[in-house]
Amino acid sequence: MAEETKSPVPPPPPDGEKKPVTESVAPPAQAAAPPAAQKMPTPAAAPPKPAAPAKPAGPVPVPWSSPMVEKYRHQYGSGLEAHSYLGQNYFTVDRLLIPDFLKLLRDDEQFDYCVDITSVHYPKREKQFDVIWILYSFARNERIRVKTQIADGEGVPSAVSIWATANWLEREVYDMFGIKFDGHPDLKRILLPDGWKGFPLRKDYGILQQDQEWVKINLGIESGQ
Amino acid sequence: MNDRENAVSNLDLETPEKPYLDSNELIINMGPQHPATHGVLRVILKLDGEKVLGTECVIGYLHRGVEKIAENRTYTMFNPYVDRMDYVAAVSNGLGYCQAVEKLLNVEAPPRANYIRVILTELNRIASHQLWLGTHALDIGAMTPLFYTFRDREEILKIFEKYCGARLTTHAFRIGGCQYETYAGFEKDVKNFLTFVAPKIGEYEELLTTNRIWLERTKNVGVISGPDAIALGVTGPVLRASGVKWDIRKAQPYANYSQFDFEIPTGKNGDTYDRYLVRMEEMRQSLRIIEQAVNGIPEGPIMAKVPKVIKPAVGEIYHSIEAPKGELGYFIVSDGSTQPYRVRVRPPSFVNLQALDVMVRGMLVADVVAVIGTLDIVLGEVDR
Amino acid sequence: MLDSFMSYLGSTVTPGEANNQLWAMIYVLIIFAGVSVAVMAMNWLERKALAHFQVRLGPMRVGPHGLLQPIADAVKLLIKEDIIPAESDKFVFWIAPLIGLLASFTVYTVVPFGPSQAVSDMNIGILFMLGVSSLAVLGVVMAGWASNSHYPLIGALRSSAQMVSYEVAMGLAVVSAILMTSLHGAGLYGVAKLSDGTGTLSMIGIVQAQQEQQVWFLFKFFPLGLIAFVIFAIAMIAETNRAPFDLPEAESELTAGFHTEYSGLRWSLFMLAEYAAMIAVSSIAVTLWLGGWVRPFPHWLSGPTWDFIFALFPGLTFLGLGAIAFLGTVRMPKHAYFRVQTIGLAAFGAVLALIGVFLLAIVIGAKVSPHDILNRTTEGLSNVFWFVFKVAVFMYLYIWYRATWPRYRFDQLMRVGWKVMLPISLGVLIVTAIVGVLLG
Amino acid sequence: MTPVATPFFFYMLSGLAVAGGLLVVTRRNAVHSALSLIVTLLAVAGLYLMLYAPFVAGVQIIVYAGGIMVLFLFVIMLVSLERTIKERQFNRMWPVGLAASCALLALFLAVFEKGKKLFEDRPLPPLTENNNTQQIGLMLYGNYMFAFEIASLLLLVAILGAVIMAKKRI
Repeated sequence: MAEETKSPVPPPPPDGEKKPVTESVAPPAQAAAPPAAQKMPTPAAAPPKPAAPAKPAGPVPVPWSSPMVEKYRHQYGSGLEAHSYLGQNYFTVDRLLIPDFLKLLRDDEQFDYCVDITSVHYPKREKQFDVIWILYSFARNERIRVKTQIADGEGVPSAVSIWATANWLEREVYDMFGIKFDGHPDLKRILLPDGWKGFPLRKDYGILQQDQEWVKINLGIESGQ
Repeated sequence: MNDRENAVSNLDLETPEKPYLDSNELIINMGPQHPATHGVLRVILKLDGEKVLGTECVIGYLHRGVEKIAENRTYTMFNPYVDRMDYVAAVSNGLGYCQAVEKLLNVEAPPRANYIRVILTELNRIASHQLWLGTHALDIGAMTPLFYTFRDREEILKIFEKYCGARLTTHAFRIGGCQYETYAGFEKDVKNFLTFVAPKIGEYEELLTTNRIWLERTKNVGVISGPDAIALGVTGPVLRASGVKWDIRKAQPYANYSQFDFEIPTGKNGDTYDRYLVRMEEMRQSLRIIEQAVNGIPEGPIMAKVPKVIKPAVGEIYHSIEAPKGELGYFIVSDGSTQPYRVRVRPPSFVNLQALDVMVRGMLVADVVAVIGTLDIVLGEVDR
Repeated sequence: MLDSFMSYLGSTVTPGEANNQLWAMIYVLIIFAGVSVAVMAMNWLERKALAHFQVRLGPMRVGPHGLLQPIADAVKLLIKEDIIPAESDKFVFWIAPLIGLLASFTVYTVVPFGPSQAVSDMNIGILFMLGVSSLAVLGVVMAGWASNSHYPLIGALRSSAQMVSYEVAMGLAVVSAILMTSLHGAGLYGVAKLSDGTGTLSMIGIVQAQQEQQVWFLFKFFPLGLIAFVIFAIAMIAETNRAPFDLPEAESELTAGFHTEYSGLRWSLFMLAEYAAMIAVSSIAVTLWLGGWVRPFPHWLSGPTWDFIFALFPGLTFLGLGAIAFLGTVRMPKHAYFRVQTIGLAAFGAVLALIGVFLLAIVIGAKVSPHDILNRTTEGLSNVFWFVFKVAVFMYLYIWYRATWPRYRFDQLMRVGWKVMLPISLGVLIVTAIVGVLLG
Repeated sequence: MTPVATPFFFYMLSGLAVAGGLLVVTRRNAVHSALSLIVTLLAVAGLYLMLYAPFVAGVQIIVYAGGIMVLFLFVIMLVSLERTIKERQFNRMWPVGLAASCALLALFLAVFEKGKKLFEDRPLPPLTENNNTQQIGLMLYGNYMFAFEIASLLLLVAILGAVIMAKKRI
């Protein structure tokens, strides 16, 4: 329900939902967001090896243009980029646009099926996480991705009110990455036990630590490996 | 939108629907050890008598951290792991993964490899549906179809065994094509299987399709409408039974499915019976595909030119296939090294299972069992 | 002692009527042992038949073709640890299986295997059977409650509701058969002048009424008798909690229903009670509609020759079973490993054949040199054989149903019970009465 | 069939019935009370048998022990046991109940005293054995037809009332 309303351009047709003020992570992020989003043509290349590898360069993302993209670029300006990689299109949007943009995609562009929500962790980046929505439109037979970047501890508005399927998918992202989805009806761990420490799919999560702790407590030895 | 959100939100144990006569509400734990939860699924049921007021699924008992494992293996080494997710449709898992990596590498498997892939994947779809039918019927109380389906599934497993040595977790494909050439007599075996199994499907249908009790147990049970199914991200036969004619094999053909002639069966009511009919018809359509593929299988190489050490360029890719359970997707992020930076599996069972709550509210305990069966979940894939 | 033993021989009434406690005791023992053996045989048969329905072999290891499997099972159950859940109500938990067992064995006192082959002939025989078998539900309810666990509780609730509801339709179907006993007159639609109080509730009386009227009540007033019989046949499956009405123990929903927490000996008592109850209700059906001990076509194929031919059936059946066993012996693999099994099967076949020869000898002896004892033995054998044979058909049907049908859901079960079976059985009862009055 | 050891069975069955009745009121656990009630009902059925009323005995078993008690148990099982155990077993009305039962006892004794000579010399003639059921039928549908129909009407009203109470809307 946490509908983000502080986007650069006022969102079109508000469908009568109340505008909550759950903007808790607001001011600093807002200030930092636009520049980060601007220098983002090759987002995936950012992490460990910013420079292109030595071998013959593979395919690179190319700008993606279509009527839909033009429309939204016009509407959102610098908060939104559109690229295409190996024939797969994706938007890179500012975090602040998130719930509105997703809602627009569903209502106006018929992306009525949220395939997946996931995340990627880039520990060396300032904004550590990519959150990715994979969307599909039955009417257009088109698959796109929407990406946004957030910093550690920053929350993302939940998409449960847009696609009911987001419920478990967001819980899994929370479970694995510790990304909070604001407005999620029941954000708790889903695959891991409730008492689990840490978020395993973060890159800085040592895979052995849980195991070692367990053997220390239960078997009294240093390491079971 | 609001009621839908309400429907998937979790159990509200505080505010029970007040019945006229004061009766106790029962909280029952179904699973993780329960004959009808198909593995280690735990469903917490809130009951009013036998009526289900709400459910909450507790999953993760079989979580092995497949996605984390992937980050510590090379692309090639991770390939066998995906077989262990949906272990009754291991070939499909392997196909999805191999094709995703191929896409990332921007290579294409040669035609002959694609034919072999299609044959094996469709065989696997039949095997998966057979296993589903047997267990589903057993859940509803008909114990005999289980043995018939297992008897016939055996023939498929024999072909797998002859082809790659493994029966269940086959690891049949490699990135870039297939590792093994077909064995001598492969085509004959497959053709024999086609003639063998076609009447058997009729045999299953004879036991169930017009059986009064079966009809009563499955008609109007676990109904989910098309829009609801889309909103919940449900895919595969469950979506098609709700009347949405969507199959990735047709919508966004992969391998060489575009060359084959087959129908997408759909249902009308989105109930358990329609899902049953859709899957039965899917088995027949798979037979059609296999028949065309095995008759048209070309000669040629079975491996594309793939470097010995697989190092895709920096980038990310999403590729999905129509697994027996629904849309099985792989989202792979490469950082240019030999190991994937991130592999995300979009498991159909996991997403479909989410619809359980919507489908069983207001129904009876016996329907929960039927609906779990009809969703055709595999816990290895739900929990990964 | 010896006097009372000898005095009953040659009597044509049941020991209960002859007021002979010693023979009543002997009959009780025979029936108890017979039913227990029948339950074991049924256990084996069910597993084998079910297996063959399902393209598998069933028990093959313990004894030739798994013949000793029931014994092995019994031994296993006896030596298993006896677990009583900590939070259960110990006393009720302990007594529940006994009540079920008691109820399902007590009804055999009035089961008429023949005109004199029953422990007693009560004048309210059928009422007694229905009453006592309705007590079995108490055992189920108590077991479910005493386990203090959710699944058994739901199982107990289901089964109590189910058994109570189906008893109504069952009772009404029975009443329409009892009504027919008062309509003297031969043939399908034959009704003599109605007279006050000539019907009977006695089990033996009901069979004798069918003998007099020269028609099984199954065919009386066709199709009324048939409908009542079908109602009863459905209700009796529900009464005994068997597929497709096995909701109280629906394993896919309630793990094992009311006996989830039971194990070992106590569990086996439940199984014993269940199978005994199955045989008991089948006996009611046979008595009421299928002419009880009466051999097929007693009037069409009458005369001493036909009597003699039908009297040969028991012996021939045993000979046939023996022949099947010998066939199995011949088809046994010729390998040292199977030697013991082969010999065992051959011995089993020989025993069966010997019994068959013995029975045939009695019958032929009675034919050659008529003697009172021999004649009466022949008659008794024939009666018991035909009764057991008809019951066995029902037992086989039980297995067949289980292999074929899915399970009903609870509300559907109740709907069938109250909205379909009850009105139909009520209608049949009324129509039977009207037809009886109109024709009489 | 001549009866055997009549006094012994009579006192045994009566004793069982009384003991069962006492257990019904003294047990804290409602299920145990219900089970004791079953014992009482069965003992009463036995008494009917001794009175050459086998039909009534059979009906007693079917209807009371088999049907009604199952429904009792059905309801009791749904009641939370922990709560009933904590509740006080007898409320303040017990002196009234005691007085009422004493009055009833006095009434029985009075009737017994007054009517002693009614029963004294005339033991009931045993019913001719095989038509007890028929006689009951003739009575119910002959002499007492009206009462019988009134009773069934009353039961019908009770059923309707139960349905209306249990259903929110019809």
